[in-house]
Amino acid sequence: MSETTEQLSTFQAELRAWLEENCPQEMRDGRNDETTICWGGKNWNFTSDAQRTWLQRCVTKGYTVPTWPVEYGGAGLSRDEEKVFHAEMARINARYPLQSFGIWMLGPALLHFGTHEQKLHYLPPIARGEVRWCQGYSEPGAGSDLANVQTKCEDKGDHWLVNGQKIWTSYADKADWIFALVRTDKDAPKHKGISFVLINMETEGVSTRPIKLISGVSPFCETFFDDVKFPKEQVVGTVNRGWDVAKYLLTHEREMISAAGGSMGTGRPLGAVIADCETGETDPVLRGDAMRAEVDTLAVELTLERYKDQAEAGGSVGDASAMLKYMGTELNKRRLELLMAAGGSDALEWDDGRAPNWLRTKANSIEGGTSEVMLSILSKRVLGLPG
Amino acid sequence: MSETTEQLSTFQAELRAWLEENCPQEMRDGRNDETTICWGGKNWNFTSDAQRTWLQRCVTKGYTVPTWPVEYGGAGLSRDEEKVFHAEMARINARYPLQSFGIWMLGPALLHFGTHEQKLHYLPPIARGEVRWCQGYSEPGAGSDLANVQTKCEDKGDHWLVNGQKIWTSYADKADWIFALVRTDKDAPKHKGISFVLINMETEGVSTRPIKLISGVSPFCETFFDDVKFPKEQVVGTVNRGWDVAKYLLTHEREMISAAGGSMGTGRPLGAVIADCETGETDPVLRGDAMRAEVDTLAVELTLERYKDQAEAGGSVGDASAMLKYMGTELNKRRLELLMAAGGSDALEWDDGRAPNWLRTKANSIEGGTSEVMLSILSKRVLGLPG
Amino acid sequence: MLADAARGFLDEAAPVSHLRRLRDEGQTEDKALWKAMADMGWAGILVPENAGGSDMGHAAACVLATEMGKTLASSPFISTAVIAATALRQVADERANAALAQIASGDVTYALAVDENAKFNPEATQLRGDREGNGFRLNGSKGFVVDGGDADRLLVLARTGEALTLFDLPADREGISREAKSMIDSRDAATVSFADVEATGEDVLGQVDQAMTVLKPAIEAGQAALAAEMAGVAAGAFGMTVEYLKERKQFGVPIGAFQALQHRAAHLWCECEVTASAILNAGRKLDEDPENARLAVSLAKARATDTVQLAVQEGVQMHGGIGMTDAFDMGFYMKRARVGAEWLGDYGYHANIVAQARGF
Amino acid sequence: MLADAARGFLDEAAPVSHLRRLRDEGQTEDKALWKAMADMGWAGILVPENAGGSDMGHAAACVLATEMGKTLASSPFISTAVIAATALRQVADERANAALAQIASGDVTYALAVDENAKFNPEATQLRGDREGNGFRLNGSKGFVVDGGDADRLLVLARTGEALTLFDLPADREGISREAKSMIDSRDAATVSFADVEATGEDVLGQVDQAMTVLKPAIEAGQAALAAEMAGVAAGAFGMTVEYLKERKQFGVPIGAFQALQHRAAHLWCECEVTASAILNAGRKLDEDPENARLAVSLAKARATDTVQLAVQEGVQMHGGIGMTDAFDMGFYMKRARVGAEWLGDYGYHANIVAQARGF
Repeated sequence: MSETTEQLSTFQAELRAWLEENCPQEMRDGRNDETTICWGGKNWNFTSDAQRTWLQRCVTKGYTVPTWPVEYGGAGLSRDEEKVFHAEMARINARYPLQSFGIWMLGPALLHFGTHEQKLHYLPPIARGEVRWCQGYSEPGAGSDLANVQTKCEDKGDHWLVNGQKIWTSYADKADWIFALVRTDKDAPKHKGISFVLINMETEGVSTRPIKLISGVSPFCETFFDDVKFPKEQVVGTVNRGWDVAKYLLTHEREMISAAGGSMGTGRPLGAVIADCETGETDPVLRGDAMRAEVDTLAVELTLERYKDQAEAGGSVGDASAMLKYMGTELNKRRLELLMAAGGSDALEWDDGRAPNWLRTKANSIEGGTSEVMLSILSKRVLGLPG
Repeated sequence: MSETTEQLSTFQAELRAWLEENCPQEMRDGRNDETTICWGGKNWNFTSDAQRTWLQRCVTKGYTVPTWPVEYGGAGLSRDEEKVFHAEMARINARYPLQSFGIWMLGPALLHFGTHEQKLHYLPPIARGEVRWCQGYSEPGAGSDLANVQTKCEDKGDHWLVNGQKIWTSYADKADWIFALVRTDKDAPKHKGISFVLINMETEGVSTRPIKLISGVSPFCETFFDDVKFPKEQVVGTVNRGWDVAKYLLTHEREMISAAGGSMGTGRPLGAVIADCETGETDPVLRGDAMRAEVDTLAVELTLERYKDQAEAGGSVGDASAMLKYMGTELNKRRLELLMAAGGSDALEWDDGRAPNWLRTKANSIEGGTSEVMLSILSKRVLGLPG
Repeated sequence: MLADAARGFLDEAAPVSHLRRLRDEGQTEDKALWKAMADMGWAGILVPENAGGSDMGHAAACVLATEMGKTLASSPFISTAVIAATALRQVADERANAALAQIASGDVTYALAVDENAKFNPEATQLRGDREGNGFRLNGSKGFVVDGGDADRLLVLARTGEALTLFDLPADREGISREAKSMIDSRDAATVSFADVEATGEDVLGQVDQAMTVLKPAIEAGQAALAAEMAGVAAGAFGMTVEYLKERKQFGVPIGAFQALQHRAAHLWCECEVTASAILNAGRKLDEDPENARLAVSLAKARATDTVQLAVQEGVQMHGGIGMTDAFDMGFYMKRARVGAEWLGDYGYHANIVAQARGF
Repeated sequence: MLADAARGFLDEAAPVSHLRRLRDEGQTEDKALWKAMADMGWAGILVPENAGGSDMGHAAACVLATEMGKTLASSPFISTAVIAATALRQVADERANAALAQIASGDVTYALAVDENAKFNPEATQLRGDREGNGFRLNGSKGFVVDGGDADRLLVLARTGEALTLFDLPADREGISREAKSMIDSRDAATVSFADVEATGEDVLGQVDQAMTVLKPAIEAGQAALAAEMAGVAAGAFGMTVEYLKERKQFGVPIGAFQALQHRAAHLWCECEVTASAILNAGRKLDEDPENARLAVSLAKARATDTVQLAVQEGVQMHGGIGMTDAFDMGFYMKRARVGAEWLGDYGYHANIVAQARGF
């Protein structure tokens, strides 16, 4: 897995040349917000020709999922190459060509738990941005207790039959497929009767209803399963052992939400925004808080890199990923509060665009496990405190 | 209880004149730290003639305990007069003539629970600074659980016999008497077998050992009772109902520790110290934090006044005094951290004098009930949260 | 007593659902509600009795503002009944008294047009009031004019040479154009432009070049009332949160039994209590010693700004997913808190005044 | 591996009780301990192999400093093995190599004499180094010279006209007088006075008027190692605290079962982890790209300062009464943390460098 410095230099030079030639100018503004993200999927409407072109070119090189094996649509990059990749992308402020829950979550789960057939079947369409996935974990009233799965999934011999309801399913109304936790054994202990299943959203009996958030947008839905039938083979891992997959995925989800911290919001460095603020230079409270936030941001980003290195080196990150989730999301909330303060009354208008981003961050420390759940995980599993 | 504005003005004018004539210049430096406090007691060594004179003059007017009834050595001031008294004292930066646990704690307890004979016997010597009291609440290993009293007190017919050990008894090695919680019924439920007793420290079998703190000083002791006999009448309130007295006193202790917040440390306003600091004007972190601390200090002081007004008006403060304790002591820790930061390397030398005050504040949020206990009290008794 | 009466009325006439309905209908104003408030004497709470007011003072105005904050009642109370009334009282001539009577009756509403940039800074006013003949010609624009979209009249701060002058103009004066903004708190705020607006000496409130004589007390009164409203917003959010902690079950027990949440809730309660003291003090000081109320007012606004931010942030977090949904009311509190934090000076602005008053 | 070996040695040879014994005996120095450290190659960790060092680099020095922080081991490691060695390496002439060899062998210790006021600010140096004949005459004084009471040699920053020059002087040079201070952390720090101290061109480290060429990398190395030590102090205090949370019972259960304490402990652990990343990064950057390590070093020092304060404050509070007693070790951690917070630049100093490097 480890290249010589020379090999890395060659890779870097080639990549830089490729990016220079292939990344459209319009895609070099470093933006990464709700209005510019390319989510892909069957019904995706590209916001520009440049967005389409950029995706297509990256797909040919495997750069939508750079670390995935080549046979599944990736570029097969090592950890060191991945760092170079991200550094070169950042150097020209390139947008991500594609983002999706398929990349962040289902992909890693399938790579770890899936059969070879499943990988071949599901991964390449994700890498190409052809199929958009959503996740079905939470259920109404269950809150932080993700294992409290009531959605019933019965073995009907030649197919599964599922009935129930999920909530907080991100973009379920725009997704092609859903990966979900369902209860396949109601008599087993809470964590032992859950399976991790894959369902086409076009299947009869699946319906969604968007939930409007305080930020005015609706990234989440309620999703209903009403006598939904689906094939037996659409289970990842062992039947009734879906909690193992879920736990593994939660780790990835935590990292994802945490990683989003650095680039969310306006995309501009915090300091630049504060510097622009009328009172930023003279108000010691705002400036002092911004300095603190900048220090913490850089250190949290370094921590994310360190953990990735550790994972690459074979060390398990495991429960400690709860730290990344906790620190990343809490920090992100602080950052967006500061951006709002720096914006003064201008930022209070919906049209200004800052407010939705600010409000959206409030969900970061709730979705994918609340900060309180993260702290409890750390206290019990990492620190070994009783109870 | 309520005077006319005119009466108050007269009182103010007279007081001002009296202070002008009677408060020695040396006592007008506003200091209130370990080296300048007058604690009184049988073995008290006045640090200066001025300290002695100031105490004696105040005693004649009842100004050591201005709100106590005149017959018990006080000046019988109303709440409004008391405000005037403190304002006039502050105006000339007068030191308190006398401070003691007798004034802060035993006095209020006796005024509320004592018999007339007990009041006449114990209160005037406190007011005159002739007897110094300490408190015996905590026991080794009991920590925050003050009702976990193991010190055994047996009824021997014509006297009590006490055996056991107290810890965190403030200045027990310098005190003449101790008020203590002892277990008079070992079979009763935890809170129902405790009595509140008064013991002369010169009694045979009483001994003390100072505990050295991280600040280098020893304001606390361990106190041992080894077959100590004392008269039957030296119980405050009803036998086995000492917890009622203790609870009442805890309220006073909380206010006392909280009130100490404003004047602890160097006695100079925080802002003045920050302004003097080399980088105070230019370091936005230090200046911003100092601004925040100043805002919070003023608001906490206003809150203390508000609660005193409420108590005077007959409203019970009760459990909410836990708020004063919590906010006051946590704020005081913050303030002293800032004073240390403003002092830079100068403040790191013992001789400088700032460090002991800083370290001493760390005990504020532990003694008299930890911050955690205060928050639990508030959450259960004021907010009514379960558990 | 005043608080209890106000609470009774507001729970009935202006609960959060009232603001939600206005928002969903694209409205920012409910004339009937303001009329009802006027009938109870709220519009005239700072208007002298001889002008038809109830003249109950700033402490009472703060009590009302706190209650309005608890239910997020939408009205021009602070702009009209507090700021404009206080400004007009500084003048107290016949014309001002007539204007005060119109405020007390609820017939006329006001907005304060001061801000020109993203941060509150009256001294930096650039809107020009050039002398012309016996009058003035106003040119420039004002942003973040709270209640300015619906107001009948505007108090406009203008630069007249080196000095500042305050004008009291009808909002429909020729040359004035208003653009209502879509604000996150679903309340009224506008950008107001002035193109060759003619004003006479009659339109000047107080003396020419002496705006601050009239404006300073008015702004301080507004800041105190806004602080009080924010304390109410904090109390409203906190109340919802404590209820939720008692009701909501997770892992089989009420989440209010979890000690980490208990301690955070208790801490928040402490912050609310301490802020309440600062509010009470500001109201009292404005009534008893208005010349020297600057520190007390800034202390109240700083504390309230800080406390309400904590209250709404803990409110959303402790409610979990539901706290994030538009269908739930907590978001309304969070958005109003954000607007309240900026209007009439943010935390740093007021903390700096406190620091200066304390000698650093 | 290095960390494990260091931990084994320090737990044995320099646990907190060692510092306590030194303090109780009125000592700040243990020559035998420093000799033992030198024998393990620690004194020469930044000394080139040809000068008898182990030359393991800054990342390794930070690992050692962290371990020393965990047990509060008292030694001139940062002053001598990190700061002085780094300064001497910038020169790398024969004389400097000889001095490096003496450092590596543990025979000579150094202290850095820079501060003149209560806050770290090398550029504000006033101590005069007036040219005289071929040499200089030094007059002035330095405060907070860490390890300066016991050091054999002093690196002295002096103002030579408009510029600054760094001198490397024996501590017993005529005209130098030292006053050891009683410091809260029970470690060595002194005030050093210079009265007509003569220095030759030989005594100048690097070039005349070019102090920063030599001093900047030395100070950065020292800041990184100090940050690492502070991370170790935090880890030491945190370790004690977590153990206590598991052992100590209150109201019948281990206090570590109380969720409020659990969450605070977990939060503190997160802070320690994040700071550890900044320390690792600073050491690596100093080894790989020392010209551009400024941001990385200040980031590490700022984070470590913040984290260690939280760790010792929570440490004392969570231990309750026992945490306040001198008989218990937590107080030593708190006092060392306070000194570490000030030495070589406090939080605001380094946060400001970070902000400037990030363009604001």
